[in-house]
Amino acid sequence: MMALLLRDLKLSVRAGGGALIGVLFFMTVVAVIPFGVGPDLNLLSRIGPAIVWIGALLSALLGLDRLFQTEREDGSLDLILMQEHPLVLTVLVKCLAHWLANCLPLVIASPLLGLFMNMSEVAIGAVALTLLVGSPALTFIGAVGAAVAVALPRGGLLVSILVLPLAVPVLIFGVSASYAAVEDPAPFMPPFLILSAITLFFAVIGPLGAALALRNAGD
Amino acid sequence: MTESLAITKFSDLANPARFLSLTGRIIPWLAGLTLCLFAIGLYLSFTTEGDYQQGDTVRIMYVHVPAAWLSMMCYTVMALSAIGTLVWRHPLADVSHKAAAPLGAAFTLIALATGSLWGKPMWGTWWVWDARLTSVFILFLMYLGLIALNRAMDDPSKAARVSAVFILVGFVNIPIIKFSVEWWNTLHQPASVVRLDGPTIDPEFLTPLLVMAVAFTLLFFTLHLMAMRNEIWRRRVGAQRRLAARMASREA
Amino acid sequence: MRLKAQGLAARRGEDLLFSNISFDLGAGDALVLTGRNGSGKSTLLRAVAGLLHLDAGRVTWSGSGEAGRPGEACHYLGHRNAMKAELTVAENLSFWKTFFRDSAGGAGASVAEAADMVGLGGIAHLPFGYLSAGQQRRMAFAKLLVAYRPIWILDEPTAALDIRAEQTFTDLIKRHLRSGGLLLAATHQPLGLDNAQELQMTGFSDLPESLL
Amino acid sequence: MSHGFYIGLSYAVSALIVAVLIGWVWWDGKARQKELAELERAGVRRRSSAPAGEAQ
Repeated sequence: MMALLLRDLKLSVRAGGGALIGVLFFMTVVAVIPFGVGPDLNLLSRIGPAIVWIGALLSALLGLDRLFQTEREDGSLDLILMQEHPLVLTVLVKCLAHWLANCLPLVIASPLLGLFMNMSEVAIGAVALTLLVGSPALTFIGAVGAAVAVALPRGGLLVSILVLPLAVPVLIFGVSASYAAVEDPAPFMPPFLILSAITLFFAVIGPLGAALALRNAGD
Repeated sequence: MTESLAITKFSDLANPARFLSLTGRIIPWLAGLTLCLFAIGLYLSFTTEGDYQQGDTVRIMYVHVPAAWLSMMCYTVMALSAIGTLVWRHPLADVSHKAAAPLGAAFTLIALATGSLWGKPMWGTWWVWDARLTSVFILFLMYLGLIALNRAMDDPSKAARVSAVFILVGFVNIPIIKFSVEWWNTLHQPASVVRLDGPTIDPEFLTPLLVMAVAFTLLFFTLHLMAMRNEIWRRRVGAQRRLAARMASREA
Repeated sequence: MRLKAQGLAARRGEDLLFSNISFDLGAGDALVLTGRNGSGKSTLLRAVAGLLHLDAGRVTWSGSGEAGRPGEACHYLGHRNAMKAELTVAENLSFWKTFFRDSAGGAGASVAEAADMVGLGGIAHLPFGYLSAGQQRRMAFAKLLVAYRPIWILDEPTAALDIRAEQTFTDLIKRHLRSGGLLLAATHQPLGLDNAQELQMTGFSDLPESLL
Repeated sequence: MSHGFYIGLSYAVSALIVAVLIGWVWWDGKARQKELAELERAGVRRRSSAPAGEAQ
């Protein structure tokens, strides 16, 4: 399993890997928002956490459709399906590798974008923390979508359409926890704990669903 | 006579092997000169007086302005190389603009970071969507996009041609971006925000600034030549690997 | 060691591809599937490997010791090579070696040995994408050697290969059979195996296939 | 006002980025030369530099 993790990480940093593109997309999306709403620093700092979260959500979905599709195209998926390792575990490891290569850079880049959005230090920290906790849930949900769409020729857009509605709870609690850290009356812990619970829940449901879908996608 | 000499020199350079041996001799000198200039520049920039208005923070200028200047010069070098790729199909031009993209990104990053560190004590915030800063930020995104584009394609000469087109389109676009960002900025900007213009530059600051600018420029060219050598070697490795694969077939 | 199939049937979409196929292979036996394109050879192989749902029938495997899904005792070499073009050959092979792990009753060759056995020992350090189609196929075959599996399921193993490479493959297959392995292969070209059973796939529905 | 902090930080950041850049270019060059040397040892020669190498 370690071998699979290392191989996937290696693939994502080698030429043609998508690790850089996700962060770049994230920065670009967040950077164009001020051109739409204007450079009013107060307004930007108010909507900042929401925008950083939406940007991260979109860029986390960007490379997800390739999670199983590349494996299928070169035939590796067949061999992975045949092994005696539990498929759920294999999917979990693949999700982990994808998260490390694609989502962790987003978490690391988010404080920088927080500065651009003129967010306070507390808000920046809160957004980075909620992203760190919440983004694995996005990967796990996305894995189900990627597994369902694995055999489709133009699965990429479809994965986003399938997964975005399912990711709404993550967005709700992630953003509300970030705001709760800044605005006094609202407590930070309840939404943050719910977010953690969602991540743990999908860490179980996601790989199970993806494994089931992969087993049935055989042709 | 001189013209034909120039042409032979140029075609000499066209040969990558010639280029490698020539740059191998030049690079140590260039690096040494860069080091000396940096030593002088850094000494000057810490010994001159501070500005009465901006205090000591004016010293940030000695890195910020040269880096900003380089971020633009690097793009110009890339645009010229892109013309070389598209018009003369010169292999060294491909190598040149591919090697320059990460350097440009790094210098733009320095300009952004030091600008932000300058802005914090001056404006009280790390970042304002000021026209100049915003344009530099867009330039930074363009550099990163180019790096990603170069990485995404296997065939180096095809990648070079495609990114050359993109570089030129971007080059034509830069004035438009600059203009529209300024227009957008004046549309929204409340008059209270402090602009960076300040008083005209004192000759006292000018000397260290110029020395640092020259030092940074030389640093860029040193690194550019080194990166070009790396790129040539990278292509050579690729070609020899393909050759190795073919030879293995023949022997087996 | 026994691989048994009884009354297998599979469909593609609504059409019945084959039905009522049975075979019984012991240690050292080989079964070669022949037949026209679209007669269901690949489908049968994938079904035995456990990659497809069967319409009817069952495949059972009793190996040395534990009995499990037949898929776990199989090497499957499909039309695609299952190697990553971005990684070097050695990286690809050593990944599959650790990921497969040896089945009970045997041990795989090391990566360098496997590359030598398919006749490409010198170029395992190259990225897989640099190899020609035939070389890629040979390296994909080397994947079968790095981890031990009693059953080899090969789908058109010799496509894109020249005669010499075909001979290498046949030798390796014979060695596998001699050491008590099993083989299922679909092929257009004869593999040159003696005493292999041949199953002619006719490709129609309902009629029982004849075991020659 | 601790301007010194911002000045120091900006020089440090610039020095860090330049150092990373130089390190990367340097390391990249070394790595490529090592790859070339390895290929050379494996008996692969450029056709133009050593035509005799191909005959063997």
